[in-house]
Amino acid sequence: MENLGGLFNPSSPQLETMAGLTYYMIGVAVIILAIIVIAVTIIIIRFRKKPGDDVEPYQEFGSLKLEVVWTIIPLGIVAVLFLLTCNTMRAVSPPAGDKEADLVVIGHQWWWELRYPKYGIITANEVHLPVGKNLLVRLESIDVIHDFWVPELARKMDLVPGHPNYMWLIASEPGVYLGACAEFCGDQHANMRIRIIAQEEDEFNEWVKQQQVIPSTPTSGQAAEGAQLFQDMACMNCHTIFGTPAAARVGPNLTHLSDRQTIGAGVLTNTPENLTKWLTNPQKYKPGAYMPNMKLSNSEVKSIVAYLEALK
Amino acid sequence: MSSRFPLVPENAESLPTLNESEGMLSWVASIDHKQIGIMYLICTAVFFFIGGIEALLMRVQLAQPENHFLSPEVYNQMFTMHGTTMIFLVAMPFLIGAGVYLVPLMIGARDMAFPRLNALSFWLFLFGGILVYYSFLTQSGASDVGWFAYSPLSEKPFSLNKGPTYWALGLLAAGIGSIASGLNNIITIFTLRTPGMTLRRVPLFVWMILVTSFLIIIAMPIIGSAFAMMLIDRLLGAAFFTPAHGGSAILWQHFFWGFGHPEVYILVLPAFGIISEVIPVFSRKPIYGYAFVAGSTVAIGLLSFGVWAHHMFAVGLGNVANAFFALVSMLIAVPTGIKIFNWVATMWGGKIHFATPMLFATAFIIEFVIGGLTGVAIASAPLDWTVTDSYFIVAHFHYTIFGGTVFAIFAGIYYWFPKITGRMMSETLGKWHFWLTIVGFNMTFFIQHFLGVMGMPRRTYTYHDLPYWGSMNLLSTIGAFILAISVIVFILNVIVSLRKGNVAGDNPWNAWTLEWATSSPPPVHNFDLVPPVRGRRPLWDLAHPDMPDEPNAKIV
Amino acid sequence: MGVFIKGEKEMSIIQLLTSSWTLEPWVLVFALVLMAGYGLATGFRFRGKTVIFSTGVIIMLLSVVSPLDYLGRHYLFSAHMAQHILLLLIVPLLLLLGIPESATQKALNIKPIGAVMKALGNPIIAWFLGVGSMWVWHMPSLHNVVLQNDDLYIAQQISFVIIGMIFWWPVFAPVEDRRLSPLASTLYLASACLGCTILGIIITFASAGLYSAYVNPADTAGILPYLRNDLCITPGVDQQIGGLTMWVPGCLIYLTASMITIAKWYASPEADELTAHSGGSVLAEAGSYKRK
Amino acid sequence: MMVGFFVASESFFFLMLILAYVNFHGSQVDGPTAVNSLNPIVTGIFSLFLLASSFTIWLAGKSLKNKNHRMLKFWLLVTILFGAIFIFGQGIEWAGLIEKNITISRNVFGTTFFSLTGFHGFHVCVGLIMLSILLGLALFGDFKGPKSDAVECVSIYWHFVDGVWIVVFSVIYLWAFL
Repeated sequence: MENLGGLFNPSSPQLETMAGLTYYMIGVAVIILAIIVIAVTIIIIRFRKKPGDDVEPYQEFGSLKLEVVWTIIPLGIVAVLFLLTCNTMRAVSPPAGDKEADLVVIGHQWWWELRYPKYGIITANEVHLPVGKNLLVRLESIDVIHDFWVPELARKMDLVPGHPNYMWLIASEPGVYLGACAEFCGDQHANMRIRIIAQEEDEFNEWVKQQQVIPSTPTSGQAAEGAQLFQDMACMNCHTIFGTPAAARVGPNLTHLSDRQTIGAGVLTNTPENLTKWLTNPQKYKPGAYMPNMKLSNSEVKSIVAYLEALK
Repeated sequence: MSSRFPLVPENAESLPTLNESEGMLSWVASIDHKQIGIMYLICTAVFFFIGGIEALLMRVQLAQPENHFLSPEVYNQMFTMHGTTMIFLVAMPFLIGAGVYLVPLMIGARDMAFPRLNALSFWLFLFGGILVYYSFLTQSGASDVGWFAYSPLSEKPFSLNKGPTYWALGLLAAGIGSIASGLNNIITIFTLRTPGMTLRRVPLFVWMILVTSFLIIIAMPIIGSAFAMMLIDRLLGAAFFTPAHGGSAILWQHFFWGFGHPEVYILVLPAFGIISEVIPVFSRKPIYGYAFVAGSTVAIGLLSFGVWAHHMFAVGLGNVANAFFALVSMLIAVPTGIKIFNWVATMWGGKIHFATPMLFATAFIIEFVIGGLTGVAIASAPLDWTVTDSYFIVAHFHYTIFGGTVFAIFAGIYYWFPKITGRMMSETLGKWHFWLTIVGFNMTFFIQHFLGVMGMPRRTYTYHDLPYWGSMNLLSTIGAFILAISVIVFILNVIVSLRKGNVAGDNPWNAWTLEWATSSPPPVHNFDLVPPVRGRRPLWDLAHPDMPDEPNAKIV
Repeated sequence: MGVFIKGEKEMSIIQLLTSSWTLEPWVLVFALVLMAGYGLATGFRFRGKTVIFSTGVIIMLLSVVSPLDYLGRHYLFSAHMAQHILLLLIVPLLLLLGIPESATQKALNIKPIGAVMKALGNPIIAWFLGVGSMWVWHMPSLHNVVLQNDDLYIAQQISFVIIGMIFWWPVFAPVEDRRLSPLASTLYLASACLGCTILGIIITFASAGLYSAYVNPADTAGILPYLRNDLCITPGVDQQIGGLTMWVPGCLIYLTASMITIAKWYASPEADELTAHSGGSVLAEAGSYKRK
Repeated sequence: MMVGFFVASESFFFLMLILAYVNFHGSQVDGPTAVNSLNPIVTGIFSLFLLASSFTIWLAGKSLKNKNHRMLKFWLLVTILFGAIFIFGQGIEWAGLIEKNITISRNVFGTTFFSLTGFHGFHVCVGLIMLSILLGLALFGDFKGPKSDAVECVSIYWHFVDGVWIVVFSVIYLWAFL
């Protein structure tokens, strides 16, 4: 079951309650379905027309009693299910009140900007969180409607431009949880993926510290050329790298790119080779994405890769 | 025997009718409800094939993870147009067309109340559809923002192609068409019933069409208005739905689903009507609890306007709103359940003749119940939070719209084909068609429930190779092709039966409603004589003068 | 969740303010007048309808003297709305159903009353009164004034009951011939439902604080913290609950009512129009066909 | 009856536009709003013409009933005139706003205001055309009376357009200045 993922592998208290509700619902559904199916089967067996028997059956027009019965019983079921629903709703998404968000998720076509206001960290596409801590997440969007969905951890919640939403995010086990945008948001909707990396408290703090350092720009060798190219080419018109003039928000913040597991919101795993491929022609791997093919020469690509890898 | 029938009341001005000798013109210029009805059916069939091909293309693309069969742009156009086509250009016009063909016959009328308006609404629908498809010829292709066209994605800055504009225009036109036919149906049913055919005796199909028409004339203006605003936004740079300029992205969703959910019932109520005609005839019993089947329809109709926000549980309307909408959405299950139970009760104790129409009707009950139950499940907000916009939803609404509406449509076609063409459809091919449909349909869509729960989002042109995802999708794709084969068998059946099906005669199924009291196909003026209507089953009363319905019918 | 909050609130409130049973004299007077009038009209004979009628009166009393009133007046818009639904839809319906036909007939035979009821019972007027009372009394400016002014407040509540009765009259008038035809009354109710649905929608989705009086009320009973913090009824939530209360339960009442009318309609026997329309002779020849 | 249901259906179209307006009425917009850019008095006066026209078309129907064809023509003419005056008033208002660079694309107020009044104005124009046709027919001596579906339908439609305006006016103008 676990490796089926999603509701089959609930990995947070909230999702467990939701899974519980699901089992109730499906249970009820199956029972009702069974009743109907059995009835129909009996009918098919018992009440089919025998050949040669042309006498009309008894003409029956209905019975008030039965009608009442199968109006009242469903009403009862609905009532119960509704109460269950209300319970779960309160358990799953308790009102946020006016607390400050621990994590701000901002949807872009087609990647996620992530900000930890309390630590002053800005990153992209990979959420790190401490196991067992309930994070209040604020969801915004700068362009179209997206939807934050990590099937094994939490409810869906839309990222609506001009209408910030709040939700709770918590993981009970350390590990990597895959998620994706669930509201159709354009060409690359399919490749707008997010990874939740749940870590033990100390690992997480480690990560925070290491994110907070502003990497020094390399001064020699290929990396330095790469740094130069990054400034000269259009890179810095879209991307941010702390400690350099590059400070645009169109594309993901690349300050700690080398620490991330994937490129292009989950299109490629983050290895120097893949990074090279990606820089040579992003459109090949993410057609329609806003990062154009910069027509870089191989050497240029190499040096830029070296630079990005050197950012530590 | 016909001489014993009282004369049909004069109820429509005599119409300038063209006879067959004028060839195509007799159709193009026709204002005869039967010809218009048939044209509706043919055009929807064409659109059905187009939509089906789009679906197949999508399934091919999804057959494997990381497939490059279609580019994302094309894929997005495909699912947008598939949804739009199946909803606006297939299901809805088919049911309207069936209504246009059958309602006057069923209530013993000469024609619709406004024959010319009738023709107008057909042509509006057709050219609306063509306009939507014309957008494929524009340089950036058809609309690719989904049939729900959520703003701001559908707005200027994010989709500069002309697709959505054509899309909105075309659907606006088609929508006006359906409003017209809705009005036409209402007036027809209210004013043109033959003597004795009171509103409590009209066949249930007519009841359903009546309620549906009311839904249409209320829901269609809503979306029309929304389309108008969207066009104003796109063409005049207004700011209804663009948050960047102070508009609201959620407003569109409210408008769209304010129409969108009643639309669901516009699609399914006439289907209920068809089923409520087919099941009694083949069970040789009157419908069980006529009053409750009809009444529950009204209930559904009224409720259907209070539930739209269950499409928006993930938007963040707040728990209170969600809870209320969840409640009302679940409530709709009750009247729907009443219908199901009554159909089952109708079959119970009958002597059922399982001809193809009845097969489809029986399957309809099962498939639709599955769709309905998953519907109740996702009406519960927290459950919806996990599965909405996932393949679970895809499975759910295909079980309601295909397993419900389309199955009913097939049942209806097999049932009324003899009346429309005068020839029976082949039972053998019919059975083949039926079983292929069952296998293909369930194979395609049942697996998708699991895909959704496992976390596969909708509307994605590709997916990572996660455990089981590839195989499950492949299974679904294979099912889709079996479904396609079944449709081919169906076309074959139609063609063959048109050529050399057995001659049907007036009343092959030995049914009880008025449309079977005239020749098949019916004459231009529908009836020479209308049998006396003293109950819900005039032909039964004629055949069994010793035990007419009405005295017993008081039970309910 | 709305339901849950309400359920809990009622209880804990009753613990919190057993003191807040506001027993204004005018309520008793009104109730007594009603009962007395009813007694006179029916000649003090006890029958089933009497039960219905008195239930109506009792519910009215409760909804006006119970903490619901206190809350609705000082703290929660939602509470006010619940009371509003009770007074405008439930109570009048019960009262109307409680009135026996004979008495009504007598009353209507008296010229002026008959004339008045004819005028007020006119569906269009009744409809506009019913829906109008929803809209007018909930114009934010007016509602805020009402909450400050006792006389207006009383007037409002009485008007609810009376207008409510007028509204239901075309559907459930005790006398058959004053009622609308079933289908007509379905339309009547459906459109009325729509009328308050729209208002409900507007209130529900409007930005919080539509009714300034409820945003931060003078916490005379000292339960505000409890409401706001423990039950998390922020003004926004409160307004949503209120709007939805007007909308969903309101509409469900209309819906049930129209279902009932339709059911009645189906139950009633069908007249044989046929003989009326086409010549009986033809039918006589339809021969073997005989009606029992 | 037909027109009745048609009008009912139409009213939902406007209902949506009005709801859109209401929805944004609350939100604070920068730039022009109803309060600082509209003049309820002037428009109110023009609206009176529209209301009056509703009355005159009723008279027209009445005079048709008692077969008074001269009065029928006269009242139809008056109705058309009043309607035209109203449209003229709308034209002036629009021109004024557009001069002040308040357009449909300026902000949500512009968007909703112009769409709402625009669609209403469009309906009024359609009504005017139908009325003119009626007048023409009347001049050619159609409508023997006492009953004419055409006249009745058009007048129902006209009353509807009028009623819509009452709502629109109170929502846009009165509410803003309440």
